[in-house]
Amino acid sequence: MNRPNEPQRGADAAVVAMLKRDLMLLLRQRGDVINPLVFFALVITLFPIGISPEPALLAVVAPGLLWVAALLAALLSLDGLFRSDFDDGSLEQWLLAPQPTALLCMAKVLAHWLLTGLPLALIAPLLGVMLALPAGSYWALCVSLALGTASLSLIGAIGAALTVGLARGGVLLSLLVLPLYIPVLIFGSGAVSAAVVGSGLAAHLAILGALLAVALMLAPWAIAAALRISING
Amino acid sequence: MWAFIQKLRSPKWFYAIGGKCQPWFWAAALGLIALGSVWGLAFAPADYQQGNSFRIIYVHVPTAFLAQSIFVSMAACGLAFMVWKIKLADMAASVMAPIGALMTFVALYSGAVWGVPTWGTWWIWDARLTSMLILLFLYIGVIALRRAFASLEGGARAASVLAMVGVINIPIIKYSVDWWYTLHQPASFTITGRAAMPMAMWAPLLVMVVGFYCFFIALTLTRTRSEILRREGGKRWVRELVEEGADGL
Amino acid sequence: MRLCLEARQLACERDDRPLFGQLDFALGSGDIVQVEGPNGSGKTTLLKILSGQLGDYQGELFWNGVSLRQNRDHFLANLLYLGHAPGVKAGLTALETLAWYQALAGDIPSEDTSLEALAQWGLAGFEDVPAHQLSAGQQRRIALARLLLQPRPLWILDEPFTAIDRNGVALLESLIQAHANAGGCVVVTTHHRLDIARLGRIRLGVTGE
Amino acid sequence: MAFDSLADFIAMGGHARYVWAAWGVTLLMLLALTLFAWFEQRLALRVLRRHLRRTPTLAERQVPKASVTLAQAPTTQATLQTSAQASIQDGSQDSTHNRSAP
Repeated sequence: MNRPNEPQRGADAAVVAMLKRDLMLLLRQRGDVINPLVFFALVITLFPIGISPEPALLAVVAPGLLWVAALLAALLSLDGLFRSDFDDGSLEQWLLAPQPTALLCMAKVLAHWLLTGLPLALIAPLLGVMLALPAGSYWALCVSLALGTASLSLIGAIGAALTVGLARGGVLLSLLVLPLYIPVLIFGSGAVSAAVVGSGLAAHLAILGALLAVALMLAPWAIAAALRISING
Repeated sequence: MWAFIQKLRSPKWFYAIGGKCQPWFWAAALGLIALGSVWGLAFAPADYQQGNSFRIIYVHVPTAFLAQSIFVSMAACGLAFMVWKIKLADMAASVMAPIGALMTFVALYSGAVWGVPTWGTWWIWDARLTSMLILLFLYIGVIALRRAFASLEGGARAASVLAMVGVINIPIIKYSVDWWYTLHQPASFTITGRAAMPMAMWAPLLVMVVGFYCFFIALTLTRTRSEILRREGGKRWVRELVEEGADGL
Repeated sequence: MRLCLEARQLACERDDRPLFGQLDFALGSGDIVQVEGPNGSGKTTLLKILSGQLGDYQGELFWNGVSLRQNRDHFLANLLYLGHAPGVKAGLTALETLAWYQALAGDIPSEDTSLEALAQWGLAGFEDVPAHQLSAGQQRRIALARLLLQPRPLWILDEPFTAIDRNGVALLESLIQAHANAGGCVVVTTHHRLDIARLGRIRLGVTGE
Repeated sequence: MAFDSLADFIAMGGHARYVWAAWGVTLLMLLALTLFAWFEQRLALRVLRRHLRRTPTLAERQVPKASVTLAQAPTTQATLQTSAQASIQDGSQDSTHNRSAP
């Protein structure tokens, strides 16, 4: 019984288990997956009502509106990323796993992106039609959103980890995270505008990729540190 | 270097050192800012294009520089607190945040006012002003996060992490906003972008900038010492110090 | 194999309030220690320090002679910590939760041992029921099933008896006793009076009465 | 001197409102920060002195003692018996069946 215990399987098993668990949980609570999409569609329908249904005018602002609405929808779903784990005590347990915490955080953020970022990117072209987005830029919208929401999830997860222990963390989370979203928004909507104008969007996507690379490299450590801070209160 | 870090671990040493060199910084700040103000307002030549509204540069640039430098030094204090567990660094960081936020706000205000005579509106989406606005939101985020935690310790660590994340994002935000600005208004004249200024113009600016930095150091020393009194009240050396009667401020 | 968790001059201060100071003890194989003290005396904080979650303390902690700060991962591989909250996800079934915990800890998940552990804890028939349909006591039993499932020399249990009925308490006490006899070590906090033979005590919040 | 007269200086070539607004706010902010820091220091000292008056004795703060009584297992514990660990609480009988609530 008391021989020292060595983990037989490495971190990969833990990461896969974490990913599987999170995807299972999110798919079982459909609400968490559907809500951001409905919010995205709703916000998009507000703008023509608020501004004007005139297609020519909408086409001009469509890239920016789509990106801002997608960004806010992604932000909406971030609050629950760690909160449910924090409330039922499993966050405390997986922080104690002998595997590197940053890796497990990456698994959690990947699960979150797969079920919020990607669906937003897939539904965006449909909403682009409603905003009379010029043809030819739907593909750019989809790719830039898919790439951009990955960075948004990573950066947002830092804010979520910092505010998970706080009672009314939701509002503070958006205050912390939105300024950090601005570069992604600039190059994301820039990509779609470039596609609309017809000029090359490779540059924009390249920079979005670079932002994602930086986020992938630095965010997990910040998330792990933030979680340890929130757990110890 | 290591001995210096060891010294920094004791607020007692910092309180004494701070007390000694603090008056010098206050004096330097007062002198330099007074000199710079008179020089910049009255003696420096007016700009041939903007006329005298150009003199706002002697206020806008120093506050803008300080706004950025304070965030960087706050992040450095955060790093020192998280890595070397120097409590003093966190006291300084918690004191710097409001100063930085105020400097950013004043830089924004003076930049906006500067734009009025040339553009006729109070707010223009100039690249530098937009970056400054985002920096203000970062400051507010750090301050709000520090106060949101029930425990002092938790708030300190969370704010340090956010400051470090923020300082990595500042250059990224700056370049993406500059890129965004040139994309949308390529050939316009940026208010705060200056061609080479003659010496008569930038000399007072240099004096003002150095004066503002001295002001920041003096203010941080004073406020950190007050923070030490607030946080280390229970310690013996603080009690003895206070009981000796009014010590030098 | 000698396992030893030793604390030297352990002291902790939370928000300028000293919780405990100069705490020295050495826990070896076969030791069962109950951490006692009034509410707010720092019991949970002490357990968090011992389980390596909280690094903000004075003094030193050694696991088998090596400081905790050096070989944290090795120490965590030999620790089983059960906190206030059971750590059972409402959306998962008992089997899924246990499989997840085994994967996290690096064990090879085997369904039959999980089933057997759950059965011993009286959860036969509830293995595939999502946890939100189970009572708090049953959710606690899922967490306690890990005691059987994951053999670890050091157990740190924070209020494990909450929401547990009488025979659950008896079972847990026998498990703790059996673990100690087999050479393991248990640190537990509870307001319940433990019916255990050689029970060590660490009393916190003793202000010089 | 870039201006001919004081009145000209005040007028700032027509941009008086903007220059004095910007400078005014900045100098006001500098002054406000200085005064705030000054009063903050005095307040901190005053609060500390009042706190000291209430607790005159310079007793080191009450660090709650933690008493450790490990049950001596008959066989294996001998080797691990370090002096630090032997702080047996006086008066508490170290019986094997620790029935009585401490």
